[in-house]
Amino acid sequence: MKLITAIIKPFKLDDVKAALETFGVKGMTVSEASGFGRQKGHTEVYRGAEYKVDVVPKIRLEILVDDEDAEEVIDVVVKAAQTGKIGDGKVWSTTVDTVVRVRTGETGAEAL
Amino acid sequence: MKLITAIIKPFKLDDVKAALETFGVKGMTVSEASGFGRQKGHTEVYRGAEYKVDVVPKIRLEILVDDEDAEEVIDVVVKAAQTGKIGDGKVWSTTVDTVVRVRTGETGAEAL
Amino acid sequence: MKLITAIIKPFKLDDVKAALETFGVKGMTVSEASGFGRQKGHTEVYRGAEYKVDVVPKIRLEILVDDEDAEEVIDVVVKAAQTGKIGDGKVWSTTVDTVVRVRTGETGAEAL
Amino acid sequence: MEIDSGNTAWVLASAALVLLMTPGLAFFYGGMTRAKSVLNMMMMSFVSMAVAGMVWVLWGYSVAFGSEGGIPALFGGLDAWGLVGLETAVTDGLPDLAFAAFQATFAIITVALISGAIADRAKFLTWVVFIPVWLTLVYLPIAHWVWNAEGWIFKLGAIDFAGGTVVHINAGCAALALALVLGKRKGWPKEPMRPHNLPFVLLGAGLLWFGWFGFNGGSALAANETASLAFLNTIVATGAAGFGWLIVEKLRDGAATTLGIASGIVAGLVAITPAAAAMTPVGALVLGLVAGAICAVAVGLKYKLGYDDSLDVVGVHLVGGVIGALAIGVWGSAAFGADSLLAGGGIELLGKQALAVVATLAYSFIVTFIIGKVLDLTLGFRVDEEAEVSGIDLAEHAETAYDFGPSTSGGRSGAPAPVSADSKVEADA
Amino acid sequence: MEIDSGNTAWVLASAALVLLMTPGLAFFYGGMTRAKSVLNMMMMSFVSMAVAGMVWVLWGYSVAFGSEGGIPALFGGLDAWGLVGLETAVTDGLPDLAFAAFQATFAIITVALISGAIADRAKFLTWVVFIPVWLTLVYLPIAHWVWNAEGWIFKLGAIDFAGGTVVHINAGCAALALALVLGKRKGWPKEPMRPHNLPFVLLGAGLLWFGWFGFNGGSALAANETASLAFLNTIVATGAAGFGWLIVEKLRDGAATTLGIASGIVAGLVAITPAAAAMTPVGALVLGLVAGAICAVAVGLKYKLGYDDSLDVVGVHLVGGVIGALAIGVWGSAAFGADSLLAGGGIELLGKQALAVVATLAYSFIVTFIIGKVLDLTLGFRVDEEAEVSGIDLAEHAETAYDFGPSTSGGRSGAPAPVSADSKVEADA
Amino acid sequence: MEIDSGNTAWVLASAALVLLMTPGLAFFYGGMTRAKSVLNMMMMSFVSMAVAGMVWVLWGYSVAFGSEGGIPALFGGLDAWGLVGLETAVTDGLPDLAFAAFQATFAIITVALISGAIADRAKFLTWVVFIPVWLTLVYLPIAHWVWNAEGWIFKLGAIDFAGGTVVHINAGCAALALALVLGKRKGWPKEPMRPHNLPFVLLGAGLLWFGWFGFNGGSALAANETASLAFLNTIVATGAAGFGWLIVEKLRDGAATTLGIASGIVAGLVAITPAAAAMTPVGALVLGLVAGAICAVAVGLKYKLGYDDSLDVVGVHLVGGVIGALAIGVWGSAAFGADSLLAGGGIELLGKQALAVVATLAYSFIVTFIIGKVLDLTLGFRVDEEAEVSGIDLAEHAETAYDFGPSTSGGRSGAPAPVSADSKVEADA
Ligand SMILES: Nc1ncnc2c1ncn2[C@@H]1O[C@H](COP(=O)(O)OP(=O)(O)O)[C@@H](O)[C@H]1O
Ligand SMILES: Nc1ncnc2c1ncn2[C@@H]1O[C@H](COP(=O)(O)OP(=O)(O)O)[C@@H](O)[C@H]1O
Ligand SMILES: Nc1ncnc2c1ncn2[C@@H]1O[C@H](COP(=O)(O)OP(=O)(O)O)[C@@H](O)[C@H]1O
Repeated sequence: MKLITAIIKPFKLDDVKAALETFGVKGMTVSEASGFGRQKGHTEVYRGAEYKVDVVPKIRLEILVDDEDAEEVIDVVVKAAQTGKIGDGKVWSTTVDTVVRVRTGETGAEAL
Repeated sequence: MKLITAIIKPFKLDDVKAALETFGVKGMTVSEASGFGRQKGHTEVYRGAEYKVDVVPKIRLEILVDDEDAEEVIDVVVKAAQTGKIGDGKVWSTTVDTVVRVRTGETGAEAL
Repeated sequence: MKLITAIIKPFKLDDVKAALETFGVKGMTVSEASGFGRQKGHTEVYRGAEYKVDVVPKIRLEILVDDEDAEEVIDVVVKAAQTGKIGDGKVWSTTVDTVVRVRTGETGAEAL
Repeated sequence: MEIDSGNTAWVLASAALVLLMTPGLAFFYGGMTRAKSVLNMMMMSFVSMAVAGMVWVLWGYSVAFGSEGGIPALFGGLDAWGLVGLETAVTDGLPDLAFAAFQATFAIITVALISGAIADRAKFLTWVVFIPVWLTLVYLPIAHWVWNAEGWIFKLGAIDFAGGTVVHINAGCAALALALVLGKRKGWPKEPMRPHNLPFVLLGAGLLWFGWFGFNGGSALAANETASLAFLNTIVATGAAGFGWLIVEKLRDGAATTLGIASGIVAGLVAITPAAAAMTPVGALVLGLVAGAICAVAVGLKYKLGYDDSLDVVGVHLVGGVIGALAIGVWGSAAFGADSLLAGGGIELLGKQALAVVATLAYSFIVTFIIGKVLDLTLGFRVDEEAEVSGIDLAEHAETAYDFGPSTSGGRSGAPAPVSADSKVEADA
Repeated sequence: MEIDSGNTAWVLASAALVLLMTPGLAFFYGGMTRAKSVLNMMMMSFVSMAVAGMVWVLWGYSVAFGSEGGIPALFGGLDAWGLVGLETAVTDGLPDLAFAAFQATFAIITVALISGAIADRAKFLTWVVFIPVWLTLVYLPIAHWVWNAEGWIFKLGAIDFAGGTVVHINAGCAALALALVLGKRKGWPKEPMRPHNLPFVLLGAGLLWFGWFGFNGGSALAANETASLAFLNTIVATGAAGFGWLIVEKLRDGAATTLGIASGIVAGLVAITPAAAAMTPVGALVLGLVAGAICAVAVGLKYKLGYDDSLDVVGVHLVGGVIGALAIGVWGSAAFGADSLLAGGGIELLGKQALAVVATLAYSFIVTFIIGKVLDLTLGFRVDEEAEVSGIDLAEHAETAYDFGPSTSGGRSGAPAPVSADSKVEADA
Repeated sequence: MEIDSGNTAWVLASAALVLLMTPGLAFFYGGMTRAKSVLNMMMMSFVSMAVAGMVWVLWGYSVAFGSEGGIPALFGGLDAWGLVGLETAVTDGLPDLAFAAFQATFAIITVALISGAIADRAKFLTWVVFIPVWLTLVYLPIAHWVWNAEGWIFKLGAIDFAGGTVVHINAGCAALALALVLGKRKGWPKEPMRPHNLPFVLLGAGLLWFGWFGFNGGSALAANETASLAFLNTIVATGAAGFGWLIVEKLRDGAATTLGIASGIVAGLVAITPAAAAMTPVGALVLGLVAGAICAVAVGLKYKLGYDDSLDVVGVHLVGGVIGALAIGVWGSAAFGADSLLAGGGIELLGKQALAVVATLAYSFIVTFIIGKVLDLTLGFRVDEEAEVSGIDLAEHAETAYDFGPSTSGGRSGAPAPVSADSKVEADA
């Protein structure tokens, strides 16, 4: 079992979700994040005083998948989230020891 | 050392926390998330235009535990978070290489 | 490839970020979290009724690094985030199987 | 008769002020609920403005202020339905329509006040039905008793300058009745329910105070010394009550709160309402301190007695209203027509005040309880548990109050854009 | 001539009330946008207050209400530029400056109303230029036609008590023109765009209603029966319209919403504006129900016809204004000067009303469209796509509306302190 | 003497308007703080309403406007304590109590204005003690100097129509003194501190503008030409100042901001206050532009000089007030009693204006500084560092402003329900 984590641009979420559904992924968990990196933040001005915001809003996706699907899912996410501009984000995968579906107690692939 | 991650229904947080405390877990980290899955979202209406929200609010719990406690902690969470209805969430565990307590620099089991 | 996750006090974020930049880390992802642990929450009062808040605000940092940098990065974070008071947080590392930069599709160390 | 343009200007301005009190109330109450039910709370006030206004024009004014066609001591008839015949009438230099407009705003706010007791759990449709029924059976008769020259309380000689009995005691009792009919919210009082937006509560308190100058000052129906006295007392009693509430909080809880001062302000406004033109400014100051302090304690009663008067309509409006009504009998000023105990007038006035209070209290509670029960048994007055837990705004109004989306200062909070929603036009359904 | 202090008091109070309508509008509109463009939305209203006020003093009053130096039937000249000569003038007991101040607030709100159609996407600088140009070429002439005794619509005998044509039909048409000039927002109508703060919408509706008592009541220019009638009708028509809108929603969508009642309230205020002193209270009640229900349907038109009138200025102000203007001709009250169809006056009045409506509609649309096009071709009227997507507040104003930071109740929401920002003082640049 | 109902109506309406300014200020200031200290900021305004109102009734009116029992040129005695004897008095057609009520609202807002300088860090209890002490030692004497017929500035012949010296210069100086006494906030000016809620700032600015019509218009104490002029100038100068501020911002920072227009509006209101009835509308327009532009620059001074006047009370109220006072001497209108430089009156008036300014400035600064120091040494005026960092709302008031919980549009933002809180009833402690 793998956990795919993706940091993407917020406005790409719908595209990524659609692509994953098409691929057959049944669920995922989304949360808000802020990113530091090559992509620059912006500056606001309040009564003449500059206020620099050096993070950019990002979305974090977590998708549990079967080992065999991991690579393809990464591919799907990368393609759907790509704009080609700096700040598109990262996708990574880690190994999961066990997964349980809370409702039923099922584990492993059954739990997804 | 294991990291148990749980996605649960928000109103179950208190129960889960209480169960974990009873079990002897000393700390955990909580964050907000949204979930896609079998559980459906809802529809809002603004000036006659429908507005579909297809995610549901979830809570993400992260609990660092000793290897030997991992299974039991998963059990405790699953039991406490269960309502039996769709959308109860997932619990999974991954292997952690090292843990450090920032305050003291202690590592491993000492750090928890 | 390692993923370093750190739970720190919010007001320490600037220090940690600066320290990481000095060390040479190029990017990271930040999100909001709440922590339970030894550090206590607080009590509010509304029309005479007490309202206990037993979590404290925390920041979660995620930093992808090369295997050889992992230990040093942990060190850098721990030093920068330390106040010596209860609630300074935890830092842990896990093993990452693959990392992809969405923009280019580069993987591994190239992706950072 | 010739119109006095100055008095008319003041009464019209006052009517506008009193009308603003209901949106003010929506914020005072709405800020106190949780974020998942703020819209429903505000909606109960706004729909009161809509429905009570129509009732007032159609038959409300006639029943409350008409004397023919009804039972003079108890209620008026339908002679002046639709305000027919008032268009060009002028009484004491004031167009009858100005008076009717001014009074319309009183009916509106009174019914809206009740809604604070049933936060988070009332079926909206049933509330909409409740409004005209309650106004007709409870508000209009009591208004007739107190303000119509033929009304029995008017004739009794009890003093209620701007509506302590008709509006506040009445609303407070009705609130208690509905709180009992609907029952406790799920989780109350164990689960903590904190105000979701205290600045809104302060906004509401500010607008209420502002509007109340029309409520009290305008009740003189003229721009004269009486109005000026009522106005000034509405400054000082209100401030004193806010201060009184803070003192109790500081001593009891260790901290003076914004919710406390906002609550004290409203308690003071309630208490000074019947007494605004019957006390000296110093008397009003004392009344404020007393009312603020007592109400600060009274809001805790519900935990002891176990009724879920969610936003403390009883603790503030009922208790505050009673304090104000009785205080007139104790330290009202003889110079302003209150032969009170301390003014050497004996207990006669106090007795009358008490009688007016008890009559209003009993009538309002009993009739409202019956109305509530009947509506509960027929239409149902309470939403189902799931709606209550997931939030009444969504369940009853298909809306949620806020969507701060990705804007809370750019990247900082990292909130995402609305996640995958889909709009479909339904206007042609 | 001697001043009537009561009338003057009422007109000044009314002017203050009408001025407050524009901040009210800023909240009504601002709450309806997404959080990333609320500031720009509000700013369009606030800058209207700044610029229109200056225009009014410098030449606006003179062109609208002056009769010399211009073409009497169409517009006035510059004789009274800078309000020179009005300082001590008194007309019908009212200081001319009080009237000028009252009317200033009308010019302000009218131009601000238009901005609702171009939410999220208008270059701020171009909007600032648009204000004086539009006022001069569109608003001032129409105001002259309707309100100046020499104006052709005034002479025609069409009834527009408080500005249904000048303000609402005019603003609604201009809004449509600008919506067409600027085009649809990116993603509209596919991407859902929900109001980010419904309590703000309700606050705006409440303040608008409050201020509208000055708008309609003050238009009597005296504190008398006419003002009282207009005032009372502004209570009942408004409430009825809110209710009418809710009924349509309940039947069509299954839920009555707060956005619905707020919209209905505004629709009712718009509809009653021309008719406030030309209908009985019961007639006003009916007008409200009709206007609320029709506007609730009319806001769906844009999806069918494909123009992005973002916040429904057309569906509410244009449609509501037309309903009000025509209703006078149908069921206006003869007792108040409206020889309507139902009052047995035949269709003459209805014809005049229709003529006034059509003239305003056509003139406003055509001239505004030309102004908009010219500005678009010269200065550009639309921000670039990136600014629109990332948020116009940041792009045009270098600000974001909210930063709730770590406070939303302590640890609960776990929001972090502002992340690593750096302040540099720029005041000495 | 007979009451003029029109004038009384106007003064009462004005008093209500001015009272609303303080809640307006609470939002103007509260929106500018960070979310963790908004409640404390608003609380300082609200408690001013409570305490200053009581002080005013008990001895404030008597010291400011009484002439007997004190030193006529400097302050009054306690003859009219508790407003005893005013109940039926009428002066120039106006009930004395109406005047006392109107003036009460001035005392309230003045002290509240000061609080902007000490955002985020003042002990609440000390602030509560500061209010009556400061009013007594600073405000009441200065009010006496300027507004009592026996006061030395009144006799000098300096023009201050509605309170530029008494209210704004005075509050601005006191603010500077307290900012120095309390010292800089931790992290200032390095750490950025942005406004947490700009719509609230705009709401505050809107309510302030609205209320200011009472402040300036009502200061005529009659509904006449003077009131009308003051009213109109309060429209045009204010708008012009907002515009002037935006121009500076656009040129200097590249973007015109909502915080800028809100600030400019307040700067314009401050500047026109003393001059409202001493300038032509065009003169007022110019004054607005000048004041807005200069204040936009002046708010940067604190970074150069190093005092943490957190919300720019100095840059807006002190600077704006001085501009307004001196402008009367430079381009005031002779027709309205200002023999100014440009009106050919020489520099005499300007000299008097300058003297009044300097006297107020010096007296206010020195006495306030001493009061502040004494309070700091005895009660302590500043919260401890931990409270400042974690948020003064929680530390001083045991509250937090917001809890949007899980509602910000359902699932979208994924906020959790309040995390594990436990309620315990403490009402019976
Ligand atoms: N080393 C890292 N560890 C964790 N997240 C990172 C790391 N580097 C970048 N990120 C995340 O990826 C996002 C995009 O990275 P950035 O460097 O801006 O652009 P790109 O990936 O296109 O080169 C960042 O905003 C951040 O959220
Ligand atoms: N493949 C997945 N990866 C990550 N999170 C998932 C996945 N599937 C479901 N989830 C999370 O679990 C929650 C519950 O899943 P859902 O399918 O709705 O119900 P259930 O687990 O009861 O079958 C989702 O809302 C989502 O947050
Ligand atoms: N077992 C755990 N698993 C995950 N996070 C934890 C765990 N224990 C503590 N934390 C996180 O670390 C933070 C600090 O822990 P705490 O016990 O308060 O202090 P300290 O680490 O200084 O002993 C907590 O607020 C929580 O976010």
